Amino acid sequence: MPTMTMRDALNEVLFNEMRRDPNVIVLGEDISGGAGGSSGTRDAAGGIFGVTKGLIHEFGEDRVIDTPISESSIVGAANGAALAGLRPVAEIMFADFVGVCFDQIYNQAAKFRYMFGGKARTPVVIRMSMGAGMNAGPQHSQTVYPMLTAVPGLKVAVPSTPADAKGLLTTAIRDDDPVVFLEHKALYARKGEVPEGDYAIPFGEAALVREGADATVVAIARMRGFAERALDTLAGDGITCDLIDPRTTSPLDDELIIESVANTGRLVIVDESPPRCSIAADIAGQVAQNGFHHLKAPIVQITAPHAPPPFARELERAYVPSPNRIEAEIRALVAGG
Amino acid sequence: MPTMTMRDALNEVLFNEMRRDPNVIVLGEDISGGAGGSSGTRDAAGGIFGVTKGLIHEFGEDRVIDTPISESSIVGAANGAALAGLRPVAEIMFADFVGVCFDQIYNQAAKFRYMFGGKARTPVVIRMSMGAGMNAGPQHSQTVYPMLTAVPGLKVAVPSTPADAKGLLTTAIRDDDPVVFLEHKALYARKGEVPEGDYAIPFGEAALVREGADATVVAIARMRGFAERALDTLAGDGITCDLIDPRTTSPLDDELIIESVANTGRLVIVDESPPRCSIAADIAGQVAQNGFHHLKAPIVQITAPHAPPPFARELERAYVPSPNRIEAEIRALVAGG
Amino acid sequence: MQISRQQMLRAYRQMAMIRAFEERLHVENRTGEIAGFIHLYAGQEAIAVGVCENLTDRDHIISTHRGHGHAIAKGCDVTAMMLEIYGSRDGMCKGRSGSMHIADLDKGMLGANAIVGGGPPIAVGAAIASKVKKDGSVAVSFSGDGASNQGTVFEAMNMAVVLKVPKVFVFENNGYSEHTGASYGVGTEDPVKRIAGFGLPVWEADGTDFFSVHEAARQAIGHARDGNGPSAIYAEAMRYFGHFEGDPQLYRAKGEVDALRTGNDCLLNFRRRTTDGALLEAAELDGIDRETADTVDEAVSAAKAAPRPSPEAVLEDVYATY
Amino acid sequence: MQISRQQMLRAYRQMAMIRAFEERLHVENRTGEIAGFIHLYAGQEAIAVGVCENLTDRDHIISTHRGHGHAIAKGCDVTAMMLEIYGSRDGMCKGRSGSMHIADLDKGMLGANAIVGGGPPIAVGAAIASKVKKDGSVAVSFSGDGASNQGTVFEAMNMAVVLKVPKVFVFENNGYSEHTGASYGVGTEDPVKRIAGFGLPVWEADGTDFFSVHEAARQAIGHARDGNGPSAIYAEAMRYFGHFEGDPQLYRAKGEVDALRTGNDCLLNFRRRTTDGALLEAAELDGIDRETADTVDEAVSAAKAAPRPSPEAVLEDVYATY
Ligand SMILES: Cc1ncc(C[n+]2csc(CCOP(=O)(O)OP(=O)(O)O)c2C)c(N)n1
Ligand SMILES: Cc1ncc(C[n+]2csc(CCOP(=O)(O)OP(=O)(O)O)c2C)c(N)n1
Ligand SMILES: [Mg+2]
Ligand SMILES: [Mg+2]
Repeated sequence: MPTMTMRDALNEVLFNEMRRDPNVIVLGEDISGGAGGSSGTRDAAGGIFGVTKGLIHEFGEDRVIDTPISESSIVGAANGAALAGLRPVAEIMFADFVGVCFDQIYNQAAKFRYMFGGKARTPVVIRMSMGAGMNAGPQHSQTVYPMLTAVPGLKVAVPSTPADAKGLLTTAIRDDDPVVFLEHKALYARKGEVPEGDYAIPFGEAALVREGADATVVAIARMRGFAERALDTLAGDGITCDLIDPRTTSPLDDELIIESVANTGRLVIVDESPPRCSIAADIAGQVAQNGFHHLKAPIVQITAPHAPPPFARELERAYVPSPNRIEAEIRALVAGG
Repeated sequence: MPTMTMRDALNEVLFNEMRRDPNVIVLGEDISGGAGGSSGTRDAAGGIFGVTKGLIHEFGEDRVIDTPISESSIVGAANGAALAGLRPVAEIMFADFVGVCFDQIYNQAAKFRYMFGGKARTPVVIRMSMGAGMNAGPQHSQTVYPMLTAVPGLKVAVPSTPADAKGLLTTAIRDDDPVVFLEHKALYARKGEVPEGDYAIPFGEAALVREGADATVVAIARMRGFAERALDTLAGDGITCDLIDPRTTSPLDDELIIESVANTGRLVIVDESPPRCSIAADIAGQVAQNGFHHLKAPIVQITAPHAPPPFARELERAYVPSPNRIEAEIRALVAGG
Repeated sequence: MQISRQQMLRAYRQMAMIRAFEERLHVENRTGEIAGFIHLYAGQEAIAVGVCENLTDRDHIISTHRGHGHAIAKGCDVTAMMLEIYGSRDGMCKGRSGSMHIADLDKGMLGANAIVGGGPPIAVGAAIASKVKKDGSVAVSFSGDGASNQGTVFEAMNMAVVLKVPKVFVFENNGYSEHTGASYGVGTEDPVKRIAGFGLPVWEADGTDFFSVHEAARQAIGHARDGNGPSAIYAEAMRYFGHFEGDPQLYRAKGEVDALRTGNDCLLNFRRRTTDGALLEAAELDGIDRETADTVDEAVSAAKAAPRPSPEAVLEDVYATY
Repeated sequence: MQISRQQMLRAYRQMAMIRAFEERLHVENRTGEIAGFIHLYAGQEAIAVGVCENLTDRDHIISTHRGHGHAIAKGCDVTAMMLEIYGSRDGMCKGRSGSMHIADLDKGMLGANAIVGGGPPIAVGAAIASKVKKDGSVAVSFSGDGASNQGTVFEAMNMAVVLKVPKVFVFENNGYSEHTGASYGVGTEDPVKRIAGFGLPVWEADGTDFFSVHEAARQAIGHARDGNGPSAIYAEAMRYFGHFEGDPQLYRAKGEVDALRTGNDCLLNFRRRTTDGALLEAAELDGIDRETADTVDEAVSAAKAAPRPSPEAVLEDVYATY
């Protein structure tokens, strides 16, 4: 298998799907870049994280659409284009900007199918970069997937590896329901092996990344890698865990999680979001309801604090759950009995 | 104590606080109503649910501000007015409209204090009507408090009685942090006794509405009344429960909930929102983490389904957790051992 | 442009149908059988019909909370709509949408929309689809005077201009945004100039005159079909009923509506113009009035008798449950 | 209007300070010591200073992601800003905000704002406060050409007109919105007409000429102070650096910035105008250049030596923890 970055894996999927289906379009701010610039260079950006690089040259301006700064209209236009038969992939530069287009996500895209009596298809993908790790501060570092997961009618993908990014974005584009696709910005440059050719990962199927006996660890996006580091250390001390990466928070593979807890009896959830109404809380709640009798210890949620993501390096580092913290919490849980 | 509707209790607070403090203003769409109308009548609406009725006559146009349909600018203006020393009470007609002003709520109001180094005060109250019960359909019947509770820096009030409405709105207006104040539209016309004079209820103090032995029931807003009806029936069969109304979901009185579970060993949470990343999940998660050893049975979350609120009477009724369903779930839980 | 006899009869039928539908709903709503919010369009029929008579099923429109008129004008089935408004299982949207979200994708009707300002960005997307598919279709959004102040509507205009998509923004000033006068909420004294400032050609029309709207729409839609990009139509016509059914209308001068109904009604205007000019016979129009009344009558009877949704239907068309 | 010698010297000092601050950040950023995103304002100094020299601490401004210039012009302490940009515990916002959210409420600076279009609605609120408190203050928002297309900015203009509040919308067209030309993103060919369409008087100014901006701002702010309501200022001035530090600027013609720096620089323009007219001495301006360079130098040294935040500080100013 070839090795590539998550950025390149995503870029490859966009090329593949746009070749495969003339109804796939991409739109967003600086998605190619350079329109109206004095150098005359198009593709001057290719999306500010480079995920849409090169598309304009092959697919042209009609299908690779640079927009003004108008997120409500970007998502709104994607919604309308989907209702009219296209498969738009909209880019919202930072997930934090959901605040300026949330209506089009949660009241429009997410509701069309249900509200129109099951007759509407809304094959929209909304890609966003998310998360801390670049010291981008309070308005450019949030994860936002909890509030999106809360929305009935939306699907939410949170890939953590280049391979998953490829498989999930392929599925997202082919799905007839709206999908919010969250790319952790600290992972764009991470490399990994990626299957060649057509590769789609079904939504709602978590990855069982590691198997172990002492606890079930669920970790999302960047937290998966952090959990792996924690588990590497713990393995040295004979502590082993199931590590589950949900890959999509909606639909969520609660079955695999509960199955695992049935084996391990303990659950730790690692989530980069603040704690309230988070995915950590959500999974904890589901297991406390449907897997209670398997539990032999409290469910441990490891999350960011209930604060906005701060700017300074020391503060951001203290904000995001660290491998050390994950390790310590698992150790304490397992020691607790 | 005088008896009055929740609507009148809220209206009274606005009169009181505006008299008390010249910096309190109200703003929103049709908050008085009639501006620019052909009859020349002002106060033609008084807010579409009548909560701001009469204010314009006493406080005038400078402090009772009718706005165009521009929710981002309504909340944004409230934020700016707060930074400049006022205590604005903004009305967003339906809570569902958070989608068109969410940025000003979650990235601006909620973050100023923290992001500006602790030096900013943002005494904004954002009032919204929420919830099902009027067959207003998918875009006018949502509760939205889970995603608001998820936001660090916001406080979220969810009163269920006229007295609580009075006490909590008073506190909200005097608070130096931003408060989202959610008024359940099915409760506006409900009557109850309301303390006279100055009456403020501290945030983060739940009400222990009833005491019992078999389970702890936590119910929010309209669900409190439904839970009471369920408990009335169960009492006939000798099943008694603690009933807790959190009153504010942020801050949440998790202590009282855990204390109660320590006595009853069982927890049921009734929440009108869809299940994912909900307050039901949140509370379940907190108890599964911090009150686990008190639990003798699975935590039961009673929520709306993972669907938008539908329109037709039969569908909306099936959507909202009913007293019957609450009763049945508690009965099953207690019977389960 | 000359409009054929047949076109005129069809246009009148559409306007009369909307009127009959709305007048009847106004009556039926009082029985308490209809749930939720109802916003009536009566008085503004010439706008919906004047625009939509220039469109085919391939073209897209998106409407507002006040959507019955646009839906009927775009060819939606009146009975299926009535069933939806009554919340029947067999309604156009299975009873899930009610009055405020009626949609019929087969007819290119992308829905009534209960979020003010929600529609125009969506219609920009339908216009993008036209450009990508090169199918010659045009997308039209309808927005009220109140909606015209919502940020999303402004930015959608700019985006449409930037992308040069076949999109027509129809602005219907009916004098009020809920209980607030348009003269208050629309800050500028010249709303047409405000729209034109975005770089859009604007066609003004008399919203109580079908012919005026039809001609403006013909030009705007033709402009779009010819690949010249977006434009706008601005038309005024007051609504006859309250903002929603039940609105006491304290903001409105007594007699305002009576004067409109007798002095400047779009149906009477149409009748006068066509019969005075000997283009149509009064008897033909009377016949249409009777037919539309009958159709609505049958729709109401059907709606009252239609099957109700079962509680389990709440979970249909939901992709995942928990 | 005539500007006093003292005012001119102060204005030059402010512009020179911004320039020195930005040029130095451009250099320091390459050391890797500074975290996060840095957006430099150099080239546009005449706009921030031309506007803010008409304001006092009682007036409010709100800025953008490109906020250093506005903050300095409004009187924020340069050292405290530098400490913030370096993420020190003792920075203006305790290291929590970085470059993109610097605020100083005592100076009436309501913050840089990393959400494009976030500021103008907030400034409308500050202007409402002025009206309620009758304190004669004015609120000013700054927005770029890119921001001028965001719905929130449009609707804030309408709301300001409706409420007739003392608010000035300053539009700075610096030619680009990130990697996209203003001529692409702003659909209309006449942005001034688009603003004027909202019913706002618009003062146009040359964004590279302090005197032009100062005069436009004097009129707009005077208009607001006199109770005549909102207005706008439109000025063009290109930025000298990339959108953010690290931007390869592929969208930009080679030599574009060099031509600006030599041919149309706001500091040189000011110097030429004041020394040619014998209003100021070149030596005085040179002295200011040296002083500002020293101030920035000291600020950078202070920032590098300043205490770092402790991890526990993450939870300060948080009202509830879980
Ligand atoms: C985002 C949003 N804000 C407010 C409302 C409440 N609301 C519904 S209709 C309406 C007035 C709309 O006025 P206009 O656009 O003129 O349409 P009209 O009702 O006159 O047809 C308002 C404020 C809403 N549905 N959505
Ligand atoms: C809501 C939102 N959308 C997009 C961005 C990303 N972004 C930051 S600055 C910028 C360009 C702004 O252009 P302009 O308003 O002209 O200001 P300038 O950078 O030229 O000063 C963009 C797209 C953002 N920060 N916020
Ligand atoms: Mg109207
Ligand atoms: Mg710019």
